[in-house]
Amino acid sequence: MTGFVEHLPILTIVIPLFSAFTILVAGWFNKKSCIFIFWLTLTAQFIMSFIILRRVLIHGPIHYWLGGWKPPWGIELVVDSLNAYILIILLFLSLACAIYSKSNIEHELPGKRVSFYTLFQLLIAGLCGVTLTGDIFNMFVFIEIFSISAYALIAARGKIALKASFTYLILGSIGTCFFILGIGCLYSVTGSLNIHDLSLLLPPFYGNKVVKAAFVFFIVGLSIKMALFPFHTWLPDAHAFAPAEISAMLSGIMIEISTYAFIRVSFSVFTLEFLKLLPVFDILCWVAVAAILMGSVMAITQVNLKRMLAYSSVANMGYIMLAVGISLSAVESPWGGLNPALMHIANHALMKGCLFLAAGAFIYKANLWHITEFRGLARKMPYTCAAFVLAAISMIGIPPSAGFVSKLYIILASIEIKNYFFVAVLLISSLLNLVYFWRVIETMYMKHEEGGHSSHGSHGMREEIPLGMLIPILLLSSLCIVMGIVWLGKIPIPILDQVNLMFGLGKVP
Amino acid sequence: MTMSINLFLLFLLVIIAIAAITIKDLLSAVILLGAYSFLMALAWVEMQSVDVGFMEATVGAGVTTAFMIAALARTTRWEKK
Amino acid sequence: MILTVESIKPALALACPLIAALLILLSNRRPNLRESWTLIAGLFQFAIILSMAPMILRAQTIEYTLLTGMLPGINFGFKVDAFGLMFAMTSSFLWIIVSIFSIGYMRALQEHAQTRYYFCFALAIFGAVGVALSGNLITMYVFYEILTISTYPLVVHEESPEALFAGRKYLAYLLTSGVFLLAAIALDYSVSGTTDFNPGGHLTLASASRPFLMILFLLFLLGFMKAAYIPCHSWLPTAMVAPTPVSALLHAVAVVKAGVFGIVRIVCYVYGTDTMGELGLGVMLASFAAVTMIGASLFAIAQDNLKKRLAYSTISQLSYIIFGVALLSPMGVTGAMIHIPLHGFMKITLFLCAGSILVASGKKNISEMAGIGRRMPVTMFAFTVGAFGMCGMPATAGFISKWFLGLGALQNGNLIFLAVLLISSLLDVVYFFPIVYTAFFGNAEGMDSNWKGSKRIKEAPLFMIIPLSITALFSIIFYFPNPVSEALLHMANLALSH
Amino acid sequence: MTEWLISEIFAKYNYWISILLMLIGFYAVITKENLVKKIIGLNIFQTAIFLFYISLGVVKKGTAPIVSDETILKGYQYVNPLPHVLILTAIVVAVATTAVALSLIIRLYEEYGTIEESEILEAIKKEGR
Amino acid sequence: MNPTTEKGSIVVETVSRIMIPFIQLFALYVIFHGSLGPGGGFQGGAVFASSFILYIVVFNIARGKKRVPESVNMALSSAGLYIYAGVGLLSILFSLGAAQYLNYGFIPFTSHFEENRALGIDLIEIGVGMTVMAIMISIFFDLAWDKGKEKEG
Repeated sequence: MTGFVEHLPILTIVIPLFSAFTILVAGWFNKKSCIFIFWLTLTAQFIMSFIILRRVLIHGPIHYWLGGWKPPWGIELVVDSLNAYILIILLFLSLACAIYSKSNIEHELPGKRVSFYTLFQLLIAGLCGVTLTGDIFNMFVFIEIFSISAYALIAARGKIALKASFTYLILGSIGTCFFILGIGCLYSVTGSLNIHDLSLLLPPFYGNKVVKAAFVFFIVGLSIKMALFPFHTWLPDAHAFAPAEISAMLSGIMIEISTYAFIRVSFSVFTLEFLKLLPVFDILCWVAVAAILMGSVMAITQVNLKRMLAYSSVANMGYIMLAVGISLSAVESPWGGLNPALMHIANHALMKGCLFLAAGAFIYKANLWHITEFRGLARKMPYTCAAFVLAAISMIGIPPSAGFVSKLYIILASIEIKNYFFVAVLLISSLLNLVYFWRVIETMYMKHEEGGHSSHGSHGMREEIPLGMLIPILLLSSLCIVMGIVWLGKIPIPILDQVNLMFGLGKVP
Repeated sequence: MTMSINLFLLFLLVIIAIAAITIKDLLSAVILLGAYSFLMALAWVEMQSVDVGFMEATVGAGVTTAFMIAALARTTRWEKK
Repeated sequence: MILTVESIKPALALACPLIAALLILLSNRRPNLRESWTLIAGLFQFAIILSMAPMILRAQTIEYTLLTGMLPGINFGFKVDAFGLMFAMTSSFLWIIVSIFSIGYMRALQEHAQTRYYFCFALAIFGAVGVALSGNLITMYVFYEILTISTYPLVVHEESPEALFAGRKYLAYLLTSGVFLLAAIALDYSVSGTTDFNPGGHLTLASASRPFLMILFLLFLLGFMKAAYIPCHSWLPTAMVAPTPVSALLHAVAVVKAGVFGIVRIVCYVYGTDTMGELGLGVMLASFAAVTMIGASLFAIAQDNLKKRLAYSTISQLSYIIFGVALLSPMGVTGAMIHIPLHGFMKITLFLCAGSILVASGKKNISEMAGIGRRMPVTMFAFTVGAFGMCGMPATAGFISKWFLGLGALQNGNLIFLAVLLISSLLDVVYFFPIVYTAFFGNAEGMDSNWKGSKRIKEAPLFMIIPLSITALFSIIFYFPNPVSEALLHMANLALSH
Repeated sequence: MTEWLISEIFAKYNYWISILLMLIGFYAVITKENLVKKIIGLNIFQTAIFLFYISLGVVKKGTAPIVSDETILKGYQYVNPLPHVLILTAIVVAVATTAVALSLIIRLYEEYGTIEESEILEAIKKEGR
Repeated sequence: MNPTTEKGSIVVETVSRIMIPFIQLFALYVIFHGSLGPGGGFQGGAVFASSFILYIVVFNIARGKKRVPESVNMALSSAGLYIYAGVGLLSILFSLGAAQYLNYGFIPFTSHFEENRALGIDLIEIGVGMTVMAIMISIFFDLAWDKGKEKEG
C-alpha cells in the first residue's frame, strides 16, 4: 500500500505536534499520562521512520506536496535516503532519551513534567520537520521551532542554565537571522524557495555575487547553529547545564541536524559545480581541524564532566565537518563522498547520547558533577560505569567500536587527498581523547573513595539507577560496539551509495 | 511623492533604532522599539505589503511591546553603566 | 604450493575465551565455578588450536572470513598459517598453565577484585590469539587494541598510586603506538589496496617511493611498541607492579610477543624479506635490535628487584627475535620464529618462580634471596633451568634458537652481528648466574625471621609448583629431538615457503 | 561615479537602509551589556531583515496582492506576495523568540537580582561551577 | 507600574470597557476576512489577545486570571491546534489517502470543491486564531504575574 506510505512524512511531523498539545491537556488531568502519550508517539514515529526508509530505498524519494500545491508555490516534503537515514538516528536517540527521562524528570524537575514533555515533543517535531522538508524557508521555520523549544528546555534547571540558555538564544537567533538572509539572497536571484527548484534555477547565476554571499550567509548561520569552532562559545554551558536527556539530544542530535541542514544546503541547493568554484570547503577543513584540536584541548582542562563532554562535542563537530569538507576531493568509494560524515553523525549520536545519559545518571544518584568526585563509583554503579567505559572507548576510537570505524574512514579519506596533516591531527586528537576520557575511567575504577559521599563505606551497596534509566544507557553503549561491526560490514552500503549518487559524489561501483 | 514618504519613513526608522539602543531608560527604549515597529509597519504598507504591515502593527508594535513592558515591570527600568 | 582450506576453527578458538569472559562475569560470586570456566575454556581453546596443526603441517593454510567489509580488499577474517599457529599454540597452552598458577597465587595472597582479574585475563588471551590468527592488518589491529585495553586493568590491579602510574605509562606508550600503527595501516592500505599477510609481502618497490616505504616502516615499528625495543621500552619494567601471573603471561608471552609477532609479520609478510633487503631496512632493524639486546642486558645487571631484572631480560630477549628477522636470512627467520615459543616457555618459568618465591617468602629483591634454593628446591631448580635456557646453554631449549640465530648471522655474512649475539649471551650469563649462585650457595642466615613471624619458609602451594615444573620440563624437552620440537621447526620452515 | 551612486545607492536605498538597520541591531546585540537591550537589538536586526525581504517583493507601481474584480479588470501588477507570506511566519517566530528571551530575563533577574550580563557572569563565577 | 496591585482610574476603566468588545469584534472580522483581504488568523488572534491584555492592564491581573483562567487558555490553544492539524488529516481521510495533507478541497462540507476549499481555509484561520490568542494571553500572564509577590502581598 504505497499510497499510505506517501503520507507518512507529514504524519511524522504532525503527530508529534498533535501529541505535544495532547500532553498539555492530558497533563492537566493526570500528570502521569504525559509520559505514556510521549512514548506512544515516539514509538509510532520510530516505526514510521523505518517504513519510510524502506520505501525510499526500494522506490526512490518521496515527494509530498502539502495542500496539493505544486512545488514552486507550495511547500514540499522530500524524503530521500539522506533524510530517511537521519530521521532514524534522530528518532532512535529521542526514544532512548524518552525512556530515560521518566525517572530522571520525576527526580530532577518534579513540578515541570507536563511542560517539559510538551516542549520535548515540540523539539522532536521541529527536528523531524527540518529533516523532512524540501523547502528551504520551511527549514528555517522548523529550525526556529526546535531552537525555541531547546532554549526553554535548557533553562529548565535554572541558575547557570538560564544564562547558558540566554547566550544560546542570542547566538542562535543571530544564526537563524543569517540563515534567512541567505534565503533572501537566493530568493532575490531565483524567485524560488523549493530546494529542488533552486538547484535547477541556480546554475546560471553561479558567478553572481549575491549567490556567493548567500552561501557565506548559510555557512555562518549554520556554523553558529552547529557550534563549529569559532562560534562554539554557547555550546559548553548550554550542554553542560541542561537536564541530562536534553544534553544528550543537544549533543547527539541537534547539532547534527544543523550539520544535516548544512549538507542539504550545500549539496542540494548549491550543487557540486558551485562548491568546486569556491575554495570554501578547503577553508572549512582547516576550520574543522582547529575545532578538533581546540575542542580536545579544552576538554582536557575541564573538571566538570558534562562540560568536558560538551567540549568533546565541539571536537566531534570538527570531525564531521572535516569529513564533509574532504568529501569533495575524496571521491573513491567507499570512504569517499559523504560516507565518513554520515557514519560519524550516527556514531556521534550514539556515543554522546550514551555518555551524557550516563553523566546524568551520576548526577541523578549522587549529584556528582566533578570528575574528582567519581572515586570508587564503579563499585556502586557498575552497569552505568561499564556503559560509560564502552562509549568512552568508542570516542577514543579503539577497535572494534563505532568511533574507530568513522575515524578510520576519515583517515583513509584524508590520505586519499594526500593531506597527511589531517591524518596527524586526527591521530593526535584521538590521543587527546584518550587523556580526558581515561582520567574519568581511572577515577571511577581504580581510585578508592576517601570516605566521601556515601554512608555505606567503601565496599558499599550497589546504588544502581532505576531500570528505566539503565536500559537506554546500556542499549546505546552496546550499540557503540555493535555499530562498529555493522559499519565494517555491508549493511549500510545501499543507503550511503544512494546519498553519494544523489549528490554526484563518489564513484559508483 | 511615494518615494519621498518611503525615504522619510526609513530615515526616521534609522533614527529611532539608534535612539532605542542608546537610551538608558529601558522603558523608553521599549516604547521606542514599539514606535520603530509601527513605523516599519507603515513603511511596509506603503510598499504595498498590507498583510505584513498589519501583522507588524499588531504583533511587533502591539504584543511585543506589551510583553516587554510586562517583563520590565518584573525586573528593572534602568540600564546600569 | 600452499592450499587454502575454509574452516570455522579459528573463530571457534577465539570464541572460547570470549564466552569464558562472559561466564566469569556471570559467576561472580562463586570462585570455584569462575576459575573452572577459565580452565575449561583454556583446554577447549588449546584443543581447537592443536587440531589445526596437522593441516598446517601438511602445508595448508586455514582461512575463515567473518565479515566481508565495505572496504574493498579487506575482509574481516582469519588466516592461519604456520607462524600464526605457533604463536597461538604458545599463548593458549601457557594460558592454561598460568591459570592454574593464578588460582594458587591469587588465593594465597587473597587478592581483591579476582573476577575482574580473570575476566580481563580471558579478554587478553582473546586479543593475543586474535592477533595470532588474524589474516590482515586491520583485523590484527582490532585484536591488538583489545589486548592493550584488556591488560590495563591487570597492570593496575593493585590500585596503588604506583600501579596507577604504571598503568598510565602503559596506556600512554601502547595506545600512542596504536595510533602510529593505525596511521601505518591506513597508509599501507592506501598504497597497496590490501592489508593481507602473504609470505613474501604485498609491498614492493613499485608500489611507492623509497622514502615513503622507509617512513612507513618506521611508523610500523613505532606502532609495535609492544615489542619493547630501546628507546620505547620503559613501560615494561614499570608494568612489573602487576601481579606475577600477569607479568608472566602478559609480559613474557601475550603482550610483548604480540608486538614482536607484529614486527615479524611486517618484515616477512607485508614488506617481504626481498623488499626489506633492497630498501636496506634489514641492517637498520638489526642495529636497532643489537642496541636493545646489549643495552637491556646492561640495564638488567643493575636491577635488584627480581621481576625488574626479568623484565629487562625480556626486553633483551625480544630483540633476539627482531634481530633474527632483521637478518633476513632463512636461518635467522627460523631462529626468530622458534624463539617465540621457546622464550615463552623459559621466561614464563622464571616469572612463575618469582611469583612463587613472593608467595612463599614475600621476597622481591635478589639480595634478600640468599640461600632460598635450599628452602624451595623445586622452584629454584626450575628457575635454574629457565636461566640456563636464557643464556643459551646446551641441553636447554634456548640453545636451539640461539644456534639458528647464529647460523642466520653467518648466512647474512655480517660477522659483527654474530659478535653482538655472543656478547649479549655472555651478558645474559652475567646477570642470571648471580641469582642462581646466591639462591643455592648464599648465606641463609636471617632467612626465616622476617616473614610471618618465625615460620619456616617452605615450597609454595602445589597449584603453583606444578605449572612451573611443567614449563621447566618443556624448556628441557625442546632441546632433545622429539615430535613436538620437530613439528615446531617444520612449521618455522613452512612459514616462509610460498 | 555619480552614475554609480545613483544606480547603486539611491535606486536601492531601502536595501542600504535595511543593511544599516541590521548593523545597528547587530551592534546592540553584540555590545550591550543589558539583556533587555540585547533583545531590543535582536528585534531591530530581525525587523531589518524583514524589511530586506519586503523590498525584494516591491514592484514599481504595483498594488497590494489582493484579488478583486477591479484589479483584474484594470490589469494592475501585484507586488510579489510570496515574501509577505514568509515574513508573516518569520514575525511569528521573532515574537516567540522574544517571549522566551523575556521570560529568561525575568528568571535571571529573580536568581541574580540584575539584568546586566557582566554582573550575572560575576555572580556565577562567585558561586563556582 | 505593577499590574497586580494598582487600582486603575475610573475613566480608563470605563473607556476600556467600551473599547474591548469593539476590539474583539474587529479581531473576529480580521480572522474571517483573512482569506479575502489583509489579515488572517494570526493577526486576528493577536488583536484578540491584545484586547485581553488591555483588560488585564486596566483592571488587575487577578481579575484577568479569573476571566481567562489557565485551563481555558490551554484548552483553547490545544483546540485551535487540533482544528488546524485535524482539518489537514481529515483531507487525507476523506480522500482515502489520495489527497495530500491540508488539501482541504476534499473535505465534503458542501458539494463544491472550491467552496470546500474556502471553508477549509476559514476553519484553519479559526484554529490559528484561537491558538494564537490563547498562547499570547498565557505568555503575557507568565511574564507579568509575579507569583512570589502575590504571596507576599
